[in-house]
This record gives sequence, structure tokens and C-alpha cells, in this order.
Amino acid sequence: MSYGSTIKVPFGPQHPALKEPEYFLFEVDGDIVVKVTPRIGYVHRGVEKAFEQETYLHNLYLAERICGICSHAHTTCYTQTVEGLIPLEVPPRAVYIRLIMAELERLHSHSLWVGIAAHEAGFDTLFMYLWRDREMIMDLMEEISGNRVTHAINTIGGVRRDITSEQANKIKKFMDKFEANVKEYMKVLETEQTFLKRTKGVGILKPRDAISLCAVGPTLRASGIKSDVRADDPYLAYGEIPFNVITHDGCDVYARTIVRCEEMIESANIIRYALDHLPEGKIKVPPPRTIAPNESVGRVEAPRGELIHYARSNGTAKPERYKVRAPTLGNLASVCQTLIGAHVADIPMILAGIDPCFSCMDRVVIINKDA
Amino acid sequence: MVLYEIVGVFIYPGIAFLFGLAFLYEWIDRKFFARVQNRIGPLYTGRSGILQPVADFIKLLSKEDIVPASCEKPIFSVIPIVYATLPLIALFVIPITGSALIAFEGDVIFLMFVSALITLTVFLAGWSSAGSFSRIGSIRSALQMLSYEIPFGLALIGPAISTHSLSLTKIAQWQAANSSWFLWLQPIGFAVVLISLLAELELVPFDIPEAETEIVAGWLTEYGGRRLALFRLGKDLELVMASTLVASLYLGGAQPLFFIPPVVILILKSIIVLLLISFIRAIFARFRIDQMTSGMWTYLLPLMIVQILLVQFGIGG
Amino acid sequence: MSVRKWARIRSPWLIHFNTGGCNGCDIEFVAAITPRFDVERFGIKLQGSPRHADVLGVTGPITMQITKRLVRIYRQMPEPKFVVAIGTCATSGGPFKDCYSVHGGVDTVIPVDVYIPGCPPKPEAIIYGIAKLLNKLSGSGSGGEDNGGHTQKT
Amino acid sequence: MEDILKRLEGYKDNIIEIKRPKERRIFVRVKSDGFKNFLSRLIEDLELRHLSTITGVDLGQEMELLYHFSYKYSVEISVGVKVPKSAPKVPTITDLIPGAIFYEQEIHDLLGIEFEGHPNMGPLIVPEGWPEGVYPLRKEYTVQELNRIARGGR
Amino acid sequence: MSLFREAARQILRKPATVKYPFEPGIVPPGLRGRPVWDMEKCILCVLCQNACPTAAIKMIPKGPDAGIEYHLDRCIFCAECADACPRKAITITTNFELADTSRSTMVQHYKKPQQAQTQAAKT
Ligand code: SF4
Ligand code: SF4
Ligand code: SF4
Ligand code: SF4
Ligand code: SF4
Ligand code: SF4
Ligand code: SF4
Ligand code: SF4
Repeated sequence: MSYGSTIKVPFGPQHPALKEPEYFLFEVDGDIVVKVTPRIGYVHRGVEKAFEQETYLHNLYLAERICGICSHAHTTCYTQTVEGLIPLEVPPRAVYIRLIMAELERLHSHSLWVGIAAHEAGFDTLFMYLWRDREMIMDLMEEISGNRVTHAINTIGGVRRDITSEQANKIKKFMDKFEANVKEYMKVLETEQTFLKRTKGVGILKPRDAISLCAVGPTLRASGIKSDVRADDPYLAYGEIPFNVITHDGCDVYARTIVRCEEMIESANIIRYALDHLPEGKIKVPPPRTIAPNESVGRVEAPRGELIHYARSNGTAKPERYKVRAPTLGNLASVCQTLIGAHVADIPMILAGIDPCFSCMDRVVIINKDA
Repeated sequence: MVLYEIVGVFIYPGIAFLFGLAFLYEWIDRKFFARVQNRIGPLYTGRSGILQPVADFIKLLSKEDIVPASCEKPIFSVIPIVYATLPLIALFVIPITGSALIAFEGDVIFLMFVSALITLTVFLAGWSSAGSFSRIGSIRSALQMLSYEIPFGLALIGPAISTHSLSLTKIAQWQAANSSWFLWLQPIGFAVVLISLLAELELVPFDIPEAETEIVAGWLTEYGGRRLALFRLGKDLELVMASTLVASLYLGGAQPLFFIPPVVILILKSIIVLLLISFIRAIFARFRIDQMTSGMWTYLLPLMIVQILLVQFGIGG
Repeated sequence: MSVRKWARIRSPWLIHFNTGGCNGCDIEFVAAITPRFDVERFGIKLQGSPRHADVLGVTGPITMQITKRLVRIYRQMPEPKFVVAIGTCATSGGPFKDCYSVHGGVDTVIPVDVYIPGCPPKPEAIIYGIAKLLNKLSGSGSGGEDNGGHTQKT
Repeated sequence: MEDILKRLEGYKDNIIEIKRPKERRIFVRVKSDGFKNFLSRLIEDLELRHLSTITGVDLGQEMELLYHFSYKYSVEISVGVKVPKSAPKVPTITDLIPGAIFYEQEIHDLLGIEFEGHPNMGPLIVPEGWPEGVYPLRKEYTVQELNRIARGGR
Repeated sequence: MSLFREAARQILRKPATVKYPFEPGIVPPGLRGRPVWDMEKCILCVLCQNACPTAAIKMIPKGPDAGIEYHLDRCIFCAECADACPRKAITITTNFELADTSRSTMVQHYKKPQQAQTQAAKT
């Protein structure tokens, strides 16, 4: 099939396959992509600059709103980084509550993603089922924290809400149900021919490339590299909890799907274990208002991969510099690589494969002169 | 004579009936589709949302009419009307009430011709609106037609060979007379027709020309307001056409049963076909265009040839 | 109530546009079409093309970069059209109102019919907002550029 | 961890200071002359295959670049090097680690540091029409000023 | 075909849809909705204004209008204000049905009762 010689196909900023506005310019020869030029910046809100204008506590809410899908990952990383500046010891119960929320968030984010991937492949019914079951997780998070998406449960020095024992029992019950459902859908994904045809062998990222292009998270693990910040650089209480790092050798979109599905099951196990070992005690300690000059790096395994924050304080109540590198930017180089040689019809599948969230990638100002 | 007939057709009160049927089918399709997805679907527009397609239609009619600057205006304006009329014409040859409105020897061929014309209008519709997504959509629909039209035609020929007739009415009556359906006699043909019709109707897994996540709304992208209303009406009519066609060809057509009028029987049968189509589109993912074309050629065509050979040797008819 | 009005209230097709939000509102918006909330009950359909849509759902503060695109999409929608600002960001700029690459609420760029505060609003809150819009359409109230279908261009 | 520190001792000539605030975090400040050479040796020697990101900090007269490497994905080693503001140039490391391409491009957009040898120093996140020479993360631009620039004034 | 079983099962099952807004939505007790002020308790100490990350609260310290100006259109429902208040004058309600057709109605002015104000001044 050929649409003529090399033509340029714009993709975005408003495109139904992208939940967020981004722009890619593809040069296409026939049906095959030969060149990709990304142009991010449509979601730039200038957050890194804004961080320098606000106090540490206010910045927590800004950090939470870097991204709504893994808001908890961002606040966890933020608190971890800022607590590293002070330094502050967080009570163990708070650490466990943070961890439980983080894993619940991973469940919601992964099931959201698998749903979107199914939708991208035209598989709307599976999308509907996954999102229906995802509501269970959303309900739990809403009940624990008071909001479905931006939980605002982390604060510098601990957490703001406790998990009661009834809630703990409810979570455990839901986990069993959710796990059973995920297993069911995994069977569907593994056997449905139309879905396999669209994902197997699509968007190959070789392990060597994955390393050299600095891919992170499930994208990296689906290329067979065993890397997970939770295991390699344990933060929160991950050092005390046994869990497996899921990898897959497929290197394609299918492998990324399966890795995420298996991680959901793993997360359910982590949550159950953490609830059984929830320590007693305080849930927060008061932080100081100003922070002496220091610097700190925080790393968190967000649902989409390694998230890294860097903070530098200067003795006032506001940071000197705050840097955020979200997983999607880490994966951008690798996705551009995998897109070359792909079919035009596969572009949405491959782009979706890294689970892109451009909102956290575009940190800084973007301003249109004639805006 | 022919002219007189055509004029007669257009003032026929049956048109209103067919429109009603079209809306009813869309509602059933949406409701059932939602149900399979564990949802409710339209609910508050009329009883159980039965008036939803009507409301959509009226709303679209009352919307502002935008003609994109770069499009081919004359074609852009005429195509929607053509698109809505074609399935209507096709419906006249389908024996909905037991005998078709216009029945003639060879209407099976005529039907295939109309279905090809529909694709041609789709192609023109996409091409004339000049948007890049529309153009890709129209090319895809043309490609898609090239691959399903032949198995589709062959599948229609199966019953024709058995009944020694190229008339739909006769084929339907043959089944009544022999009290056997082609569904049982030529199951392969039935499956192929169903798959080709999914492609013709651009439904999952063959909704490639309007794959939302890839090319927005494909060839429909630039159409809005009244034009979109006509396209949607045309689509619904196509849905009626497809399901009644399958019902007459493979499910015995409008056989009277006890005191139930044949029309009702046919509609019930075609609704079963409709539900089947709905269900299929719920449980599959979309193919890629190259997978679709190669799949049609490597699987459907040989299957169909096998079916025809079987029929030739007297099996299944 | 005229037939036209009836039809309009019963069939609000939505298009969704992220103008720089954090995804929170977007996922809640998508959640509203899924089985638990199923806005198709109201005849709401999500559309990919602005030409097909009646209601523009905007999420996020308007970043400078996106402004032109937002206006273009708004222009491409046929009259009568309505705008719903989903989330605090879209309502007023919310937490990002002081960022220099951000315009603030949607109403700084295009007229808005209903504001849905919340960060993000629950899917229920979004449905409530849409119900409010439909209420407004059936009543006498008109806001934004709603000309009630009286100024049909043909 | 101890192993890395010991091996870093071997580069005493290039290193200004080593900090170790907590487990699995190392900050290394290095001299800017011969930086590239030193970095490539370090990457080889310590197998720093994964570059987490690059941070740029404006220190007033100088700017500091921090390369956050991951040692076997476990220990985060931040290598800091200073660049004078008057001549903001450093050699690229995309030849050593191809994944650095967008990080370097981003820093160029925001702080105006030139990476010599980078395949594409064009804008990545600043929009078309963004005035050249205005780098939003530099301290001399206040938010108000950037706001003004963003809205067309210079 | 692998979804066949699951899909077929749904046909007989009751849809998962809740009929909101024709029946009440699912609201857990801890939901963070709209904050409300109890001006009897408020001592105009400005702590909530300082705690608010989005400047949704403006305190008017003196005069006949003395009180709290609350901007619903800016609030992100984080509950920091309620945590900051030394007198527990702010309650976070579970009210999430806040949509409105106009922004001007979203600014609410809580006035300090005059007599309480004088009392506070005395103490
Ligand atoms: S239906 Fe899917 S692709 Fe279309 S706009 Fe909605 S989420 Fe996007
Ligand atoms: S990676 Fe995506 S989901 Fe995670 S914080 Fe960023 S935008 Fe949100
Ligand atoms: S895209 Fe990144 S930088 Fe921009 S606001 Fe989001 S998190 Fe911040
Ligand atoms: S209102 Fe809140 S959730 Fe919605 S886009 Fe803005 S910050 Fe995100
Ligand atoms: S009201 Fe009293 S305690 Fe509160 S700030 Fe004023 S003087 Fe201090
Ligand atoms: S809130 Fe605290 S720091 Fe701020 S003015 Fe009041 S007493 Fe001072
Ligand atoms: S809830 Fe948060 S955003 Fe809202 S007024 Fe209180 S502090 Fe401000
Ligand atoms: S913190 Fe409480 S007492 Fe102080 S001004 Fe606010 S509401 Fe009033």
C-alpha cells in the first residue's frame, strides 16, 4: 500500500489517540515511517519555574498536579526529596501507608493503560471491562484519601490520613476480586487473535537499544532488562517486602502489555503483604518551615518507570531549584527509535506502548509569541 | 415505464417505514452493544432511549452547515444524498414483505452493484473533503472494498446456483418451499457474507476506514450537520439492508408463520442477524489494513471457492 | 418545547480537548463514559472530529502553546455549540494560574457555558455539570455564544 | 557503594569533592577542563550505562550541570560540572549515551547551554517564535518578565 | 473469540451503571468536597489564607466586610486550610455537586458576625 512518495503526516496536537496534546511529525514512505520529529511543549505550564516561587508545602500540591495519573508517585518523590534535604525520619506507619497508596495507584494506572491499549486497537469492549473494574480501585483510593485522583495524602514528614482496620479488610477483599479479574483479562489478551496481530512484533525495542536510549519502567522491563527502582534502590518500605521484578523477552507492544498485567498481580500481593505488616504508631512528624542549603535526589518507580526529582535548598522556605524528570521523557528517545520502520496504522499502538503522559514531560514554559 | 416506477418508489409510504426501521435498528444495535459492555446505553430519550437515533438525526439537521474551504464543493454537497439513497434503493429489491417492491431476475447482481456504488461514494466523500484524515480514510475504504467484494459476490452466488435463480425473491421463496434454510445448507457462505458485510458496514474488526484512534473519523471527519445526518441515516439504512439481506438469503426470508405477517417474521429474523453483528463487533479488536486485505484473500476467497464447488457438486443445495 | 430544542438536549455529542491539564481531569472524563457512569444514557457520544460535536469539554489551564489550537477547534465546531470547563484548571487556572506560560481559565479565550470545579471533579460531578448544561438549554437561560439555534446559517 | 567510592578515589586529579548524603546517593563535583574525557572514562570504568537525567542549575555567574547516572540502576551518582555563563558550552555526551539527546535539548531550551556535537540543537519544548536568547530557567528572568515576553513584549 | 464467554455473560448480567443523577452518587464519608466556614469560630488569624496553595482564600481583616472570601473556582479541595485552622472553623463537606453556569456566583463571602468581632477585639 502506498500513499505516494515520502509524505509528511502530522500527528497531533489534538488527536483522538493521544489523550493529551502533543505533536509528532512523521515522514512516511508508502506505509512505512522513515523519520520522526517530536515536538513536545503543548502542556508546558512552567512548573519548574513555579516551584521556585512557592513554599515547600505549596509546592507539594504543585508536584501532585504535575500529573493526575500518577500524582501519588510525584508527591512521594517530592516528599522523599525534600525529606532528604532536611533530613527527616518518617514514621514507619506513614511509610507503609504511602506504599499502599503507591501500589493502589499502580493498579489503577496499569489497568487504565491496558484499557487504553485495547481501545487503541479498536477493542472497546475490553476497555470498558477494564475501566469498570478499575472503579473498584478508584473507590478504595477515594475512601482512604478523600479523592479519586489527586489523593493529597502525602505531606512532608508523613501522611495526612490513616488507614483504619475496616478499610484494610475492604482493600484485601477487593484485591482478591481484582486479581481474579486481571487474570481473566490476561487470558483474553494472550489468546485474542485480532489483538495479538496488532501487538506481537510491533514496536520492537532491542535490549541493547533500550539500555543505550535510557528507557525506563515497563518499557525497559519488556525488553528483558531487570530494572525496577523499587528493587534496585528501595525507598519507602520496599526493602522489607518480598516481590518479583517482572520482565518479558518479547520487546514488543505485546510484551509491554503482559508486563503491566503481571505487575498488577504483583502489586496486589504487595498491598496484601503491607496491610498484614502495617506497623503501629504516629503517621506524621512536623517539618521545619525553612530548609538549610543542601541538595537531594529522589527516585521513585512510578507506574510508567523511573521518576527522578532533584532539589536544591537555599536556607529559605522556598527551593532554589527543583527539577523533575518524568518517565515519559525518559522513554521518548526509545519510542522515536521504535517508530522508525513501523506501519502508519501501528503508530498509535506504539506510542501508547510507552504509556505516554506528556503533561509531566513538558515542565517548563512554553509561550507562543502571538498567543 | 422505468421512470414511472422510480417515481412511484419515491412517493411510496414505505420510505417512512424504512426510515423508522433504520432508526430502530440503530437503537437496537447501540443498546445491545452497550449491554455487552455491561452498560445501559441510551436511556432517557423516549422509552429506554428508543428515540435516541431520531434525536441525533434532528439535532444534526438543525446544526450549522460548514463547508471546509478546500473541499470540492459540488461533490461534497451531493455525496451525502447519494449515500443515503443508495441503500434505500437496495432495500427496494429485498423481499421484505415476502416479495420485493421491485423484483426482477438479476437483482442479486444489482445488489452487488449498489454495494460497490456505496463504497465508491464513500471514496468520493472522503476524497472530496480534502482533509488528510479523510483522504487516508477514503483510500482505506477503497482498498477494503477490493478485498471483500469478491468473496461477497461469490457468497451471494452460492444460493443462486442452488435455486437456479438470480432473484432474491425467488431465493427466499425457494427456501420456504423446500423448508430448509441456506444457513444450514451453506454455512460457509453464511459466515463469509457476514464477514463481508461487517467490512461493508465498516464495523469492528473492519472499521479501518474510520478507525477513530488512528485517523479521527476517517472519511467522515470533515462532514458535519445535515450532511453528517444523511451519512448516518445512510449507514443505518445499510444496516437494515445488510441484516434483511442475510435474513432473506440465509434465514428463509419472509415466510409466514401461523398468523404472524411475513414482514414481522423477516424483521425478527433480521434483528437476530443484527444482534449477531453487534456481538461480533463487541468481541474483536481492529485489524490493520494490510492484515485485512491479505486475510480476505488468503482465507475468505479459498473458503468461498470451496463453498461454490460444494454447491456445484450438489452438496448444500 | 420545540422539536429542535428537544433533539438538542437529547443528543449532546462531546469532544474532549486537553489544554495543558495534568491528566487528572482527563481520566475522570474518560471514566464518565465507562460502564459505571455511562453517559451514553443521556445520548452523549464522544466524538473524534470537532465537526461532529456539540459540546467542547476543556480540561486544563490554557497554556500559551495550545491557545491557537483551542480556538481553531472551537471555530471548527458547527453552531450551536457549547463549552464546558472541566476542573479547576479550566475554570480559573487553578494551581497554575500564576505560571507564566498559562492563560488561566478557558473563559479568557472562548466563552464558557458551564464550569465544573473540582481537582479533578468526580465523574459524578462531571455528569452533574453536563446535566446543568442541559438544564440551561431547556430553560430560557442562555450564555456564552449560545444563540439557541435561532441564527441558523444555511 | 564502598567499591564505587574507592574507584572514584582513582580520579582524584579531576574531582573537586565527593559527597555522600545517604545510602545509594553520591554527588561528585568535577573540574570542567577535560570533562568529557574524564566522563567517558568514568562511564567505561563504572559501567554507568543509564543516564537518569541532566539537571541544569543557574548559580548566578556560572551554571552547573548535574549528570544523574545510575550505577546498575541502583546507586544514583550525580556528576556536577560548572559552566561559565559567558561561554555556555559543553561537549555533548550523546555519542557515549544516545539516550541523552532529549535531556540535552531540553537544557538548551531552558538554560541556553550549547552542547557541542549534538545532532539537533533545535527547539524541543519552547514554541515556534520563542525569542532566541531568552532562557526561562535562568535566574535573571523573573516570572513577571517571562510573562511579559510570553505575551509578545520584549 | 476469547472474549466470547465474558461478553456473553454480560448479556444476562445487570449493567454496572449507576443511575446518577437520578439516584445519589457514591460518596464515602471522607470525601474532600467544598470547604465551609463557621464564622462564629473564626478569629481571622489568616492561617488558612497562608496555607492555601492556590490563593482561593482571601481574608478581609477589618471593616464591615471583615471575614473570609472563598473562591470556589480556584479551590483544589486539598483541605490544607482545614488542617491549618487553629479553631476548627473550617469543615470539609462531601459536597461535590459544584458545577455552575457562571463564575461570579462561585465567590462566596463569609462575613464575621459583628458582635463576635467586637468580642474578639476585646479579648
Ligand atoms: S473514543 Fe477513544 S480515541 Fe476517541 S476520543 Fe475517546 S478516548 Fe479518544
Ligand atoms: S508519567 Fe504520566 S502518569 Fe506519571 S506523572 Fe507523568 S504524566 Fe502522570
Ligand atoms: S509536564 Fe512536567 S514540567 Fe510540565 S508541568 Fe508537568 S510535570 Fe511539570
Ligand atoms: S483541575 Fe486539577 S486534576 Fe484537573 S487538570 Fe487541573 S490540576 Fe489536574
Ligand atoms: S488571632 Fe491571636 S493568635 Fe491568631 S494570629 Fe492573631 S494574635 Fe496570633
Ligand atoms: S502563618 Fe505563620 S508564618 Fe505565616 S504569617 Fe502567620 S504566623 Fe507567620
Ligand atoms: S481546600 Fe485547599 S485549595 Fe481549597 S480553600 Fe482550602 S486550602 Fe485552598
Ligand atoms: S484559619 Fe480558621 S480561624 Fe483562622 S482565619 Fe481561617 S478560618 Fe478563621
